[in-house]
This record gives sequence, C-alpha cells and structure tokens, in this order.
Amino acid sequence: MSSTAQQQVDLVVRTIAQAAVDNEKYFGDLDAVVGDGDFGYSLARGFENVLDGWDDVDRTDIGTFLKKIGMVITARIGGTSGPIWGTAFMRAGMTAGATDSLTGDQVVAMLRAAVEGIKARGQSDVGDKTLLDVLVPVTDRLEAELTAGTDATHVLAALAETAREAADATADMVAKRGRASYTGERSRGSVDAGAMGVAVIIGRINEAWQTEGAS
Amino acid sequence: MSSTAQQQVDLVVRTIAQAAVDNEKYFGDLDAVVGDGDFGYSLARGFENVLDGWDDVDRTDIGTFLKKIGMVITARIGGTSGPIWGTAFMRAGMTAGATDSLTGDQVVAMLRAAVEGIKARGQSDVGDKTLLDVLVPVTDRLEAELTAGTDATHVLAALAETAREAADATADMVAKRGRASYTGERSRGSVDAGAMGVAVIIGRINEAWQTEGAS
Amino acid sequence: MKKFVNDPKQFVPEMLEGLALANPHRLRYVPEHNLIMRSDAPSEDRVSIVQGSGSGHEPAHVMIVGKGMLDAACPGDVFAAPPMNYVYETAKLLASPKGVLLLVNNYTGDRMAFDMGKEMAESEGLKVEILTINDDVAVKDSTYTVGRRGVAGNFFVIKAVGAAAARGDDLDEVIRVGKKVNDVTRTMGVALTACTPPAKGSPLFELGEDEIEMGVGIHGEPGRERKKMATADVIVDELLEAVVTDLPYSSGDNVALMINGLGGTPISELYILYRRAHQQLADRGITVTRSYVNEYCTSLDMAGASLTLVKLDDEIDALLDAPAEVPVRVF
Amino acid sequence: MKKFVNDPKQFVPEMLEGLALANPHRLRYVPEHNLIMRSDAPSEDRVSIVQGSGSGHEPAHVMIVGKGMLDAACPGDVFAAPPMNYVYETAKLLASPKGVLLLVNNYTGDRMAFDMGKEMAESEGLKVEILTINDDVAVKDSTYTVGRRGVAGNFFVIKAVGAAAARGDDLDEVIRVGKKVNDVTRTMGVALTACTPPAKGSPLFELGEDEIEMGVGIHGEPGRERKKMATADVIVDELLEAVVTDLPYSSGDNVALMINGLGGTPISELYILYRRAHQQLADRGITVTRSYVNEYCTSLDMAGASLTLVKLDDEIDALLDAPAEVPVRVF
Ligand SMILES: Nc1ncnc2c1ncn2[C@@H]1O[C@H](COP(=O)(O)OP(=O)(O)O)[C@@H](O)[C@H]1O
Ligand SMILES: Nc1ncnc2c1ncn2[C@@H]1O[C@H](COP(=O)(O)OP(=O)(O)O)[C@@H](O)[C@H]1O
Ligand SMILES: [Mg+2]
Ligand SMILES: [Mg+2]
Ligand SMILES: [Mg+2]
Ligand SMILES: [Mg+2]
Repeated sequence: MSSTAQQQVDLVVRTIAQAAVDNEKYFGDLDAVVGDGDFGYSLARGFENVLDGWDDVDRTDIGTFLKKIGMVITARIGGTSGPIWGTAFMRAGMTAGATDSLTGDQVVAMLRAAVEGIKARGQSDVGDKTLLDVLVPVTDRLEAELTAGTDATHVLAALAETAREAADATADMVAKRGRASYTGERSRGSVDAGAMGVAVIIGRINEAWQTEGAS
Repeated sequence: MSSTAQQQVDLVVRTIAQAAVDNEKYFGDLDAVVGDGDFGYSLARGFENVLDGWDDVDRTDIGTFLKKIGMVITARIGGTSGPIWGTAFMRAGMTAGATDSLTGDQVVAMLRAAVEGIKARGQSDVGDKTLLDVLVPVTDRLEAELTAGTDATHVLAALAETAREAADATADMVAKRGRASYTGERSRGSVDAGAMGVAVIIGRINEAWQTEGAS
Repeated sequence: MKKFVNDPKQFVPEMLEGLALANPHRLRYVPEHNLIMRSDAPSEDRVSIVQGSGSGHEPAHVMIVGKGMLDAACPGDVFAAPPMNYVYETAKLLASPKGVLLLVNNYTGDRMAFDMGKEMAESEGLKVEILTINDDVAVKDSTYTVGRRGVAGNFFVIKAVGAAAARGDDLDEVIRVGKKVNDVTRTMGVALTACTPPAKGSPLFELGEDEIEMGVGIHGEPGRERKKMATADVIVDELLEAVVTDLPYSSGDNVALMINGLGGTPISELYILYRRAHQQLADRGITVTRSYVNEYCTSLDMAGASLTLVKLDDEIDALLDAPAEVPVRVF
Repeated sequence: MKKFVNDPKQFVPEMLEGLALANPHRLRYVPEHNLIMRSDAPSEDRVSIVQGSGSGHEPAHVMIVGKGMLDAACPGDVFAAPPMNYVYETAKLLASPKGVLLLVNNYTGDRMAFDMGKEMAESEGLKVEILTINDDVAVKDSTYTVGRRGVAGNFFVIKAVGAAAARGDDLDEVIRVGKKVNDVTRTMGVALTACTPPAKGSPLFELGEDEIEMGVGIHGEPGRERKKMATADVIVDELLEAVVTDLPYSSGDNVALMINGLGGTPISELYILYRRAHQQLADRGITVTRSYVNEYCTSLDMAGASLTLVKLDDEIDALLDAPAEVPVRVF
C-alpha cells in the first residue's frame, strides 16, 4: 500500500472537497431548516480554496499534507465549520505524522483524534446533534470491520451505510450545540446539516473508491 | 319644488358621501393602476367627515349649505381630490346663492361653475383624462334633456348612462394631469379613477332618486 | 399585509406620536394639524422652513425637523398631500417676521393644497413663499404635463435652505439658494418590489419575480419602463446614464452622490450600488466629494433605490456641510 | 431573489469597497482580511476596539467604525463568523500597547474563531482580550446550551467601550464597562418575513401570510414560537413583557429604549412600535430617557424589529452620551 498511500489520501481529500463544492445548495438548504443556511456556502468556499491550491499543497508526508489542508480550511472557512473542520484535518495530520504509508489502525487513530479535536473545539459531544453523531459511529464501524478483516472496498460501503443511518437518526435529536440549539425542541424533526453533510461526503468517498481507489 | 329643494340637495350630497365611503376599496384599486392608490382612501375619509357632521351643517340656504360642504372637504381631504372636489362644491354653492329653490337651469349653471372651478384649480381641461371628462358630458346631457323637457326621473337615468360611457371612454386617453400623467403612454388602457368615481356616484344618485327623490 | 400597524387610519398620527415621545425636548407635535415642529420655532431671526407632502416617505419629512433643517413638516396621510387647512395652520404657527418658506414637491395635489394654504395665510398678512422641487429625471418635462416630480433630491434643497435660514439669510436669499440647489440636482429611482400602503393592505402594483420598474415614483407610480431584473452594476449604469446626461454633469465636476433606499432594501445593498456609481463617475471624470448612503425619502416598504447627483460649487458645498441636528440619527 | 447584487460571492467585498469609497478619509479597507478600520487606528493611547461577526447585519458592524465607536470591524461572509485568520490579522493590525478588545456576539462559530485568533495573536506577544455579548432573552440560558445570543443590544456595549477607550481607559476598565452594560441590556426580536441570503437566493424559512416568528434570531434562526399576525401594540406588549421581566427592569428605573429595524421594515413602522413601548414602560413606572429608533443590527432584508432596554445609571448614561462619528449617518 505504501506507494499509493498519498494517492489514496489525495483521492479521499479531493472527493471531500468536490462533494462540498457540488452540494453547496443542498447543504445550505439543510442548514436553513433550523440554522442560518450558510453551511453549504461556507464549506463550498473553503474547499474551493483547497481545490484552487491543490497542486501546491506541501506533500512532504501525509501528516504535513493533512495539516496544511486543515490550515487552508481554518483560514478561509467562516462560521462554525471553519474551526471544526480545520481542527479535524489538523488533528488527523498530527496523528498520521511524517509517514508515507497508513495502516487501517492508523486511520482509526486519525479519525479518533479528529473527533477529539472537534469535541474540544466545539465543547460538544455525541448526542448534541452535530456531525459528531455521524463521525463517531462511522469510526466505530471502521474499527469493527478492520477487526473482522473486511477488505477495503467492503469497508467503505459499510461506512457509507452507517453514515447515512446515523445522519438520518439525528432527526430525532434535540440540538444542544450550534445555531440550531437556540430553537430547542423545535430542532427535533429535521436532520442536522453537518451530520448529513458528512454522510453525503462519505457516500461520495465510497463511490470514488469503488471506481478509482481500488486501482 | 321649493319646499323640497333642500331635501333633494340633501339627498344628492348624502348619496355622494355614502357612495364615496362605500367604494373606498374600489376607487383605491382604480387609482392604483397608474396612480398611487389613495383616491378611495382620501375621498372616503373626507366624506366620512361630511357624514359625521351632517346634522350640524349650516342649512340657512342651499348656497351656504354647499359652500360649507366644500369647506369640510377642502379642509379634510388630502391629495388632489380635496382641493378639486372642495372647489367644485364651493363654486356650485356660490352660484346657487341664498336660495331655497332650484330650477333645472340653475343646476346646469352650478355644474358649469363647478367645472370651471376644477379647471382653474387643476390647470386642466377636457381631454386630460380626469373627472372633467365625465363631468362635462354629463352637464351637456343635462342641459340637452332639460331643453327637450324630459322629466327628472328620466333625466337622471340619462345622466347615469352618459357618465358611465364617458368614464369608460377615458380608457383610450393618455393622462395629462395628476399622478397618472407621469406614466405617459402607459396610462392608456385603464380608466381614470376620478372619472369612474364620478360615474359610479352619479349611478348611485340615479338609484337613490328613483326610490326616494321623486317622493 | 404584514406590517406593524394598529388601525391603518391611525398610521400617521401614531407614527407622529411615537416621534414626539422619542424627542420630547426638541419636537412639538400638534395633532389637530398633523404637525411636527421644532419646539423652539418660529424664531424672529430666521425664515421658517416648512416641508409638506404625503406621508410614507419617512424619514422625509417629519424626521428631519430640527436645527439646520426643517422648522416644521406638515404631512398628509400616506401618499396624500396634506389638506389645505393643515398648510394654512402650519404657516400661521410658524409665522416669522422674516417669512415662511413652504417647500413643495412637484405633484398636483401638493401644489394645489399649498397654493390655497398660502393664499389663506397671505390674506391674513403673513409673508409666505413657495419653492417647488422637481428633481426626477424619469419624467419627461413638457408643456403638456405638470412637469417633473420631486423625489429624494429634496433632501439637498432642504439642507441648503435650512443652513441659509439658520445663518439668518432673508427670504429672497433663502429662495435663491434653494432654487440654485434644485437646478443642479437630478434623481432617478428603480423599484424591485411594490409597496403596500397600510390602508390598501395589498401591494400597489404587481411586479413579476424577475421584473423591475425603472424610473419609479416615490408613490409607487409606474416609471419609464418595466424591465428584466439585472445585476446591481447594470442597474446603476442605467440610472447613472439617465441622471448624468440630463443636467448634464461633465468631466471636471465635483458632485454629491446619494444612494437612497426606498424602504425595503438593506443598507448593505445600497453600498453595492454606491460602489459602482462612484467608480463609473470617476471614469467619466466626475469626482464624488460628498456621499450619502442611507434612507432619505422612502416609499413605505418598497425594495428599491434612487440615485441623486448634485453639482457642487463652494457655496453649495458650504451649505451642505453646515451642522444640523434631526430626529433620524444613530446616537 | 430580487436584490441589488452582482456575484453573490462578492456581496461582502463589494459592500466594503463601496463603504471605503464613500469614506475615503476616515476608513481604511484591507481586502485581504475583509477588514474595515479607522484610518487613524491603532493609537498608542487607546485600547483598540474590534467587533467581529458575520455580515448581513449592516450597519453593524462595518458601518459603525469611527471615532468613539469601533476601531475596526472584522466581518465574515453573510451570517458566517469570520475565519480565524481574519481575526488574527485584524488583532495584529490594531495592536496597541494598551491592548485590543475583541467584542464577540455569543455564537459558537464566532467564539471559536475569536478564541483561536486570540491565541495566535497572544503567541506573538499581543495583549488581546475578548468580551462576549449575549442580550437576547428569546433564548433560554442553560448549561446544556451555548447560552444566549448576542443581538442588537451590542450597539450599547460598543458605544460604551468605544467611549471608555476614547477617553484613554485601560483595557481592564474598558472591559469592566462593557460587561456592566451587557449585564443590564436585554433584547427580543420578531420577524414578519424571512430574509434572503444572496448566496442562497431564496428565503431562509417560510412564514405564512398571517404568521410571525417571535424571538427570531438575527440570522433567521427560528425563535420562541410561531404566532398569528397581530396588531403592532399586541406585538410590542409581548416583546416588552419578555424583556422587562427578564432582568427585571422595575418601577423607578431609567432606561434607554431601542426599536431596531431588521432591514425590510420602514422607519415609520418602527415609530409606531416605539410609541407603544414608551407608553407601556411609563405605565410600569419605567422612564425612557434615551431613545433609539433606526436600523442598528439587521438581518438582511427581513421585515421585523427588535426591542432593547438598557438600564441606565449616571456612568452608563455619560458613556452613551459621548460623541461619536461613524459612516452610517444622514449628513
Ligand atoms: N459546537 C459544535 N460542535 C460540533 N459541531 C458543531 C457545533 N456547532 C455546530 N456544529 C455542526 O456545524 C453545523 C453547522 O455549521 P455552520 O452552518 O457552518 O455553522 P453556523 O452555526 O456558525 O452557521 C451543524 O449542523 C453541526 O453539525
Ligand atoms: N389637475 C387635475 N385636474 C382635475 N382633476 C384631476 C387633476 N389631477 C388629478 N385629477 C383627478 O383626481 C384623480 C386622482 O385623485 P387622487 O388620487 O386623490 O389624487 P393624487 O394624484 O394626488 O393621488 C384622478 O383620477 C383625476 O380624475
Ligand atoms: Mg449555519
Ligand atoms: Mg391618487
Ligand atoms: Mg395621492
Ligand atoms: Mg452561520
């Protein structure tokens, strides 16, 4: 895997960025239900920046690459999403470190670090009706599938499924963080924009992986 | 006729006032097409005032009565209609003079005086797409019917018919006075609010006369 | 209709009462005549400046009564000229030995009411003059019409005559100044939506989802033409072309540039219009040395804006620069 | 969507450019960081006052940068907190030996961006503090939520710290003053219509023809409850009850009363609201000694208003009374 690890990371990050840009309107509409409607715009503008500077991002090693991506995001995305998503990428990069290869366990550790970073930055936790309510079950599922020895292609399909279910499940929750939290009980009944955003993006990673990643 | 002249004038003025109040919305909508929509409101508020003080209006003689009505209107109606309608009533009253009776010729003279007053006040004339385009043909018809010896009941029906036709005909005109004039050619195609207002009111006078005036 | 209104018939009186409550020391409200006046007016040493017009254009004119601007505003109902009696009573209350100047936007109803009110006041020996404002280039002037409308440019005339009166100028001189400013002031407006008069309860006209009205009047009167919605820059360019070529304003001129909101447009958008207008004027060699971006003369809740230019010389610049103190303010 | 916009992505930069063009001598625009600052800031003798928040609330905050108010405003995109880097760069540009005070409305995104920006600035040895504003009574404060939102009441905090900084107060003292004003300031808003963010192009939420949103946030966030449309007086009474009972304000208090327009409501209607609020406060024995009726903190083109009370004492009154000079003005 070592010769293609950076390429695979490239594929994943690029797919995330492209999904954010493509879904600007959809993500904005999700955020408009009980939030302020800017989630799609913020994410799209930030990841547009990532794509614009794509070829020039420092690819000395995977850790550096991810940290640089995190910095572009933090620097350019406003709203809550800039600090949250930027922190996630930076923490993942710090955990990866100066490496050219990644094991499944390392990927799990990187995701755990991202989750911890978001929790600290957002003073939030699972159950607050945020993107954490997708990221955490997805990470758990990844760990379980790796333990079970599932191959990468099937792992990703499994993650996409978990993500979608977890995102749908946020509809039953009451928002305790973010702008949606100001509406209290009224936030129940609609899915969280960030959670669904992550699920859509994981779906796109899965698709991309099936066509390009396995090569 | 002498014992009922004031009663007949009362009936006519009261009918005008009531018609203005009843048609507030309709007259406003007519004015909204190429004007500013306040014709109904202005007229209704002014004639509400007339009705409120109805019993206390000085009825020393017909001239005084009409002049007082004109003063209430001028004092209380804003927009173009206050000065225009107030002037009309005042001029009619001045022409009637200190009398308890009215001949048909006197009524024609009063209407001619009202028309001249409006022309002077509004610096306007027949053909400018204003209420003059109804008032003048109505006065002409009245004069013709009186010359022909038609009885009062049939005269009023004839006037209502002329008024309606003349009002409809304003649709083909281009406004040269009033707010509608600012739209130039675009004022063509819709009837003038003031003209139609006068026609509706004359229609109401005709109805009232058929049921009450002839008594 | 969703508006903050109680009884639509009380819209104007309640607004005036609120204005008076918010400005207890500076303003006097005379409910019988719908009148808002400076509590320290009239003054023997000053020409009294009075503006009358229909309501619905706030802050014009009741909210610009104050030092260096109006001594009184004499509003009618929404979009209706004040009745003649209000004009007459206002002239009496504001009577000064130096005279009363009645500023009137050029509309038939307003002119008639003010002419009649002036005649009545003069018959009682008062010194009263009328100055008519007509800055709207959307309306073609011709002998067959009543001439151009007075719109947002009236702010500059008021400011100038207010400053002239404040320094003690005589009535003739105040009128000269006012006419001078009116002569070099031009405006054109555009509506994105119609306004809803409270008493009507529904929009005054219908504009399609992608239609705008170029040259709209401040009472919702239709304008020059109905067009397809366009970008801010395209709209500014069209307004500017109409305004600049009318006087015309020429390369080398210094001007005041006003972007006036019509009531429903936020100030953020007004600055987007301002930006383009300022830049385009610079391209034509015309320098903006005074800028005005806010609501000055609105049309109730209409979304839209107007663009006004005033050609400046030292005299006009000094008058516009003079201090003033009015109820519409931030602090 | 009918708005004066070119490219929605350039909405904020174009607005800022317009603002800078209209205020060439007073303001400096730094496009790289979306920054509007006083051209004479920072000063060695003054704490620098900076407010950051999403855009779409104009005149807050870029149009109240000036003497006696903000030294700089650091806006994000429409309704989005500024990216951390803007905060950091702004702190550096405004660095003063007396310190930089960052005013932040209490929203998650804003707090995170400012916390991160502050940390970065501090790591370079700058003296930076944050003061959080949270005046919105519509949101119930609890340990499970992020606390109350900052809305139009921020004007009073800005005015007070601006005045304190202008007279040379130290950072600690400026913060004390700001906290003191924030502690006695309460606001609640109501929306009659939704707003349309330029980038979204359609209304943020749907309100029925006879529905209003009580307690709405300034980003179009839903409020306490959706209700049937009512008269102006009924709406004021409900806002006032919520605000008055929250602090609470009591008989004998002197207060500042602000009726803030949310962007699409004309000032005439704001005075109708003001009238009732002033009268009802008088009935409760509460005296309005300072009044504010205008747009201070809007929500793009939303029709609606908010009501703010500030309990006054001599210290706060003097700070609110101090002179200031900002781009949003009439003259
Ligand atoms: N404190 C938080 N911790 C973690 N995630 C959060 C937090 N607040 C909001 N989010 C996530 O961010 C999303 C909203 O992002 P965005 O619209 O950019 O923020 P804003 O609320 O500032 O407009 C929410 O749907 C939620 O998933
Ligand atoms: N100069 C004028 N002379 C005579 N009638 C006029 C004149 N201007 C307007 N009118 C009449 O008045 C009507 C409009 O009245 P109103 O709406 O009260 O006036 P405004 O134009 O001031 O809003 C027009 O439909 C027309 O019939
Ligand atoms: Mg959001
Ligand atoms: Mg009319
Ligand atoms: Mg009118
Ligand atoms: Mg946001």
